[in-house]
Amino acid sequence: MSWSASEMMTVAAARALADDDVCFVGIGLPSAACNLARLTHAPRITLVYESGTLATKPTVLPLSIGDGELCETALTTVSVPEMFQYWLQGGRITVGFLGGAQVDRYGNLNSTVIGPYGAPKVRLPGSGGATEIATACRRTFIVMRHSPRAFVAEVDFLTSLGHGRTGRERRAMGIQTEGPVLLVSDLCTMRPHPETREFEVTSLHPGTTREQVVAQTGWPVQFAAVVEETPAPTATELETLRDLNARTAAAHGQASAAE
Amino acid sequence: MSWSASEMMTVAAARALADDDVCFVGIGLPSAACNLARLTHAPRITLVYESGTLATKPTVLPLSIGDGELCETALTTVSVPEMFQYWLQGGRITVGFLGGAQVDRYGNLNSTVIGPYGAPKVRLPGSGGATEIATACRRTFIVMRHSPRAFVAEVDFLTSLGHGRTGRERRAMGIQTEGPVLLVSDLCTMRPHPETREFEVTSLHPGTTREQVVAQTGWPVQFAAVVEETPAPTATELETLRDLNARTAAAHGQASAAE
Amino acid sequence: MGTSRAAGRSLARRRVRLSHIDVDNRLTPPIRPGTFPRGVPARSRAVPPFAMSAFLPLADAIARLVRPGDAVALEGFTHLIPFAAGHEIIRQGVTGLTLIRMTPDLVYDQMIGCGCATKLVFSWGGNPGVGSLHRLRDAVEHQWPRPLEIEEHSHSAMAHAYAAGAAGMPSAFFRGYRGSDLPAVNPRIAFIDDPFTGEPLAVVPALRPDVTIVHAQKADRDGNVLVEGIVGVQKEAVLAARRALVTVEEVVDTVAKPGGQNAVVLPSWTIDAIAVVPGGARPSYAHGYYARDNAFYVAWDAIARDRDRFRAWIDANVHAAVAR
Amino acid sequence: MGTSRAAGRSLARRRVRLSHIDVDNRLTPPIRPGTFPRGVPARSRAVPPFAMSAFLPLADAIARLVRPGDAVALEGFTHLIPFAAGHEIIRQGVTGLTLIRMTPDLVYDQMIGCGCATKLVFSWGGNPGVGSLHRLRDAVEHQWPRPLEIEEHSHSAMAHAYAAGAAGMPSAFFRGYRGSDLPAVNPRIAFIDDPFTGEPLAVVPALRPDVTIVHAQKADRDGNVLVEGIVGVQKEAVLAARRALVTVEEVVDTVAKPGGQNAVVLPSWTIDAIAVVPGGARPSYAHGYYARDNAFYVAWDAIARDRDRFRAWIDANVHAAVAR
Repeated sequence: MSWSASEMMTVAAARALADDDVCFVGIGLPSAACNLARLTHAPRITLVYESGTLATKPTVLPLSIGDGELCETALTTVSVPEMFQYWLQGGRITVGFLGGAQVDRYGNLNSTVIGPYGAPKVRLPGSGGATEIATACRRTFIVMRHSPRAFVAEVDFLTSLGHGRTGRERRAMGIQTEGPVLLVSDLCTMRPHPETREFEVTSLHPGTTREQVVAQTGWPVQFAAVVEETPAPTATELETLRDLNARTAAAHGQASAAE
Repeated sequence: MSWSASEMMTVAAARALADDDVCFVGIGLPSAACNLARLTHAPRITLVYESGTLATKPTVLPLSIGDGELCETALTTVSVPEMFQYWLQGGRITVGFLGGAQVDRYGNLNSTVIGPYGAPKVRLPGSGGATEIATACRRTFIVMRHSPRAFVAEVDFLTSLGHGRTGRERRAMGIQTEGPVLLVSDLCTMRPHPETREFEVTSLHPGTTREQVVAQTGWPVQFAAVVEETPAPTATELETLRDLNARTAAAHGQASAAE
Repeated sequence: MGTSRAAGRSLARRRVRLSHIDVDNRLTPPIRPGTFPRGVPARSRAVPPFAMSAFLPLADAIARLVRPGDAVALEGFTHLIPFAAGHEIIRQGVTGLTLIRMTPDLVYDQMIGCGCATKLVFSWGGNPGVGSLHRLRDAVEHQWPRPLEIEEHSHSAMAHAYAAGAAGMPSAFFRGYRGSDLPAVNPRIAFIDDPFTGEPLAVVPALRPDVTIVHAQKADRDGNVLVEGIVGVQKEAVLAARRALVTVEEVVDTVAKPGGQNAVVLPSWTIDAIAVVPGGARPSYAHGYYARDNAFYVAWDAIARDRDRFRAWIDANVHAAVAR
Repeated sequence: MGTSRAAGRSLARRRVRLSHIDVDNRLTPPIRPGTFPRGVPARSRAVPPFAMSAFLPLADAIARLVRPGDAVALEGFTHLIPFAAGHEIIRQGVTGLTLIRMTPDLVYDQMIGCGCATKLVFSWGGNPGVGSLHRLRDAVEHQWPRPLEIEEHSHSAMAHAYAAGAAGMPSAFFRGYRGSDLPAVNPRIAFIDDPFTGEPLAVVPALRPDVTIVHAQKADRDGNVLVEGIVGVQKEAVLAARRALVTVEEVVDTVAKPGGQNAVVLPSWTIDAIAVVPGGARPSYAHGYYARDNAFYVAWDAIARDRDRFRAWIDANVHAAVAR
């Protein structure tokens, strides 16, 4: 079976999730990855959407964070203030998914503006939940497509803290959560170096070369001592994901929202 | 029809309530007064109990603040944190009822200890909701039986702020709510002097003399320029109250909790 | 927040009270102990304290409750977004508004594109699952149709700030904004040291809209409102507001639930007006009534990209529509 | 609060997980970002993060979760007071406890009279509708059976402090204690100036019980718990705790409600253990199951007034009773 880069990313992210995880799920690829994990190796995983839906088991992927499907399949639904107070800030979430327009080598993310804040070249959507997801979840996973404009030497605006602009700020601030521990792109997976916290390539997706990653990364990207090949998506993973996307497309009457 | 001192107190307190009031109701006489008002001249009055029951219409008086009857007849029930956050502190209550073991001439209340705090002669139940009811409700009514031990020159402990120990502290603190505007006892009703905020007798219950009030008050009690006679309970008021107490006694299998 | 306190008071004599027509006849916001030290004086006892909600046609409700220059929150977290009310504000040409919403969504994209707003308070300004809000971006990037000041927060901050408003607090205290650049560009984010642990904590002013508008499933005949499903920040936004309008799908005999006592109910005395507007949340959705029009959210992207196409859409779908 | 962190950890290998017996086998409290700057280190990724609740007999659950010296909250606001769990703590002779409860009620009067507690954190210490709690008074006034330190708050402060604990905050910020003498006798009440308005606000440390115990109507087979009726501070007390035990009336197939999605549900992963204890709230009540035994609350007054009569009652009704 062949697969798309998007499918490889989704599968790689899904594999990093465990049965005991409680995930704060964003729309798009994170939602697909979390539900793929639930439908394959992590059937008891708990999915939480910031709209207040606790322990949802959607049969199709939501287009928005507050789709009725999420509420109908939830254990219960709480208010948005409660979600941010008792559940996110209360330390009940193990994994938060984050992305953005820009990421730097320390996993700091920009989802606010390209260019100066007061006179932006591009006005992005902004933080949403991300700023506090980045510090309140036990750990975070970053999912972004590789490009030199996205993987930058310095983010134009630091919306959500990774390990800090020098890799040391997070620890210096006494923040107890781990921060970004995994970055999945369409080319590779990266993990922070244990000492410097700089993200380095730990596995290349099948068919990807080191040169491709270097060309698509806006800083002098490091590779781990041992770089593995990401195991290819299995037939089960692909079939489950495609079924999910097909159900989603049928339900929403359009191309899958997870693409 | 004759009536008891307790009935006169309840009726006098009930009459001070209006159809548009939202009352934070305590157990005992306040509960009887609020429900009497609801069953007579103020059918649309909103009763809130600190257990979280909003807009309850109990058919019998509760023994405790959290009786199931309150929940069953409520518009809805909220959590106790929400009750204190959104409803009391949020400024949604017009009248709070308070009482205590001691009251002074400025309506400051003690429900904490008789004697020194560290070595109390009598340990009382403590604040409960009272400390914040006293400052968050638009105004408060005090209901207490007259005696020199209860109506004291100085409270041993100030649990709940009235107008302050000199009558000026409340305004000096910038507190926007009115504080205690009415005190109903078994002998008379009292209201604060517009300037000094000292409670003075504004009406004597039928059969009560000024001398009785003076003898039962622990400070040199003042009388308003015009002291009226409290109108006697009407037959409707007494019958409604007695029916309520009889239903309550039957439901609880004991003497009325409102006595 | 808001400059229309006096305007709000001028409305005070026009209140029509449900089932007691013209008896009560006022429209006064509840007092807020939280306004210390610059708060409004406690209201005189001569004026009855709170009133019940009045059922009004939507156009009347907007005319009475929303004034130029108001700080307005139209809330609803994906679910129950009060589009019909937003369209009525556009039709009435109200301007100078400070628009408050966690997710501006299409409803504020439309209002901003029509020039209703001079300021936006928000935390995530995208088209959910689709992309950008092009009218919002055009206002921020090119000041079209007019400049738009923005006050930008995180979701957690806004959720806490609404809750603080509902709780009568001057500010919201929370663990937030750690390591982010947002405090550097938003002066309404402060930090204090926790008095017991010394931990730095974020503080933002409570949100206190002049008017909050939400959509809900049901009101009963007494004007109590039931919200079900994804309830978002609607309750907090209503309780935080000086004036509140709820549009509902329908009126029923009772919203109290003997078997479900812990439902999200907004009592009549927390609401100023109710307008019955079936479909009032479309293209958003109303749980139990109709689904989200996802196709429209996708289609909006192309409509909103182009100023002329946007104006044509507003003319055809908002101005030409009769106020419900 | 609490001295048993190490004791709690020593239990960490004994967890029995519902429907995965002995697979998970640990009992570790969730991390608390709020413990800065003296917090526990973030847990290793090698250890799975949260576990589901385990169904245990009440005696086993108490033995595993409640340790001498713990700060313990048995909550339930008049409704759903976990008496059976309190009696089991008495039977097991646990001592040195800091007991936390807004309204100590008869359950703490009994535990205090039996010498379980060295400290009480509370806000209203009476027998509701009846009068005094005589065992509490005897401990405070005459140090019988042992001295009892008290930390005294208002209801609003404790409600805010539980909510702050649930929200992972170090402290609760609220408008409280204005003009009261309580801050003069309780060093755990502080004041700060609001950074935006200058208004002085009260601050109390978040409540973080080592163990919270509540009673609820129903658990489902996955260990999710439903609380209905007067829900009090139970949810906050559970979420604020390092360890949580819920006694329930019965186990049902599901507690999720398709038509009432906003019910108060405690997910399995917020609870350490569940014990099925029908009648576990008597003489308090369980909405939908049995009524409050008001006569017993009245009768308790005479029982508790006299030390010997109290001890005889405990012997006959607690110690002689077989643990459920």
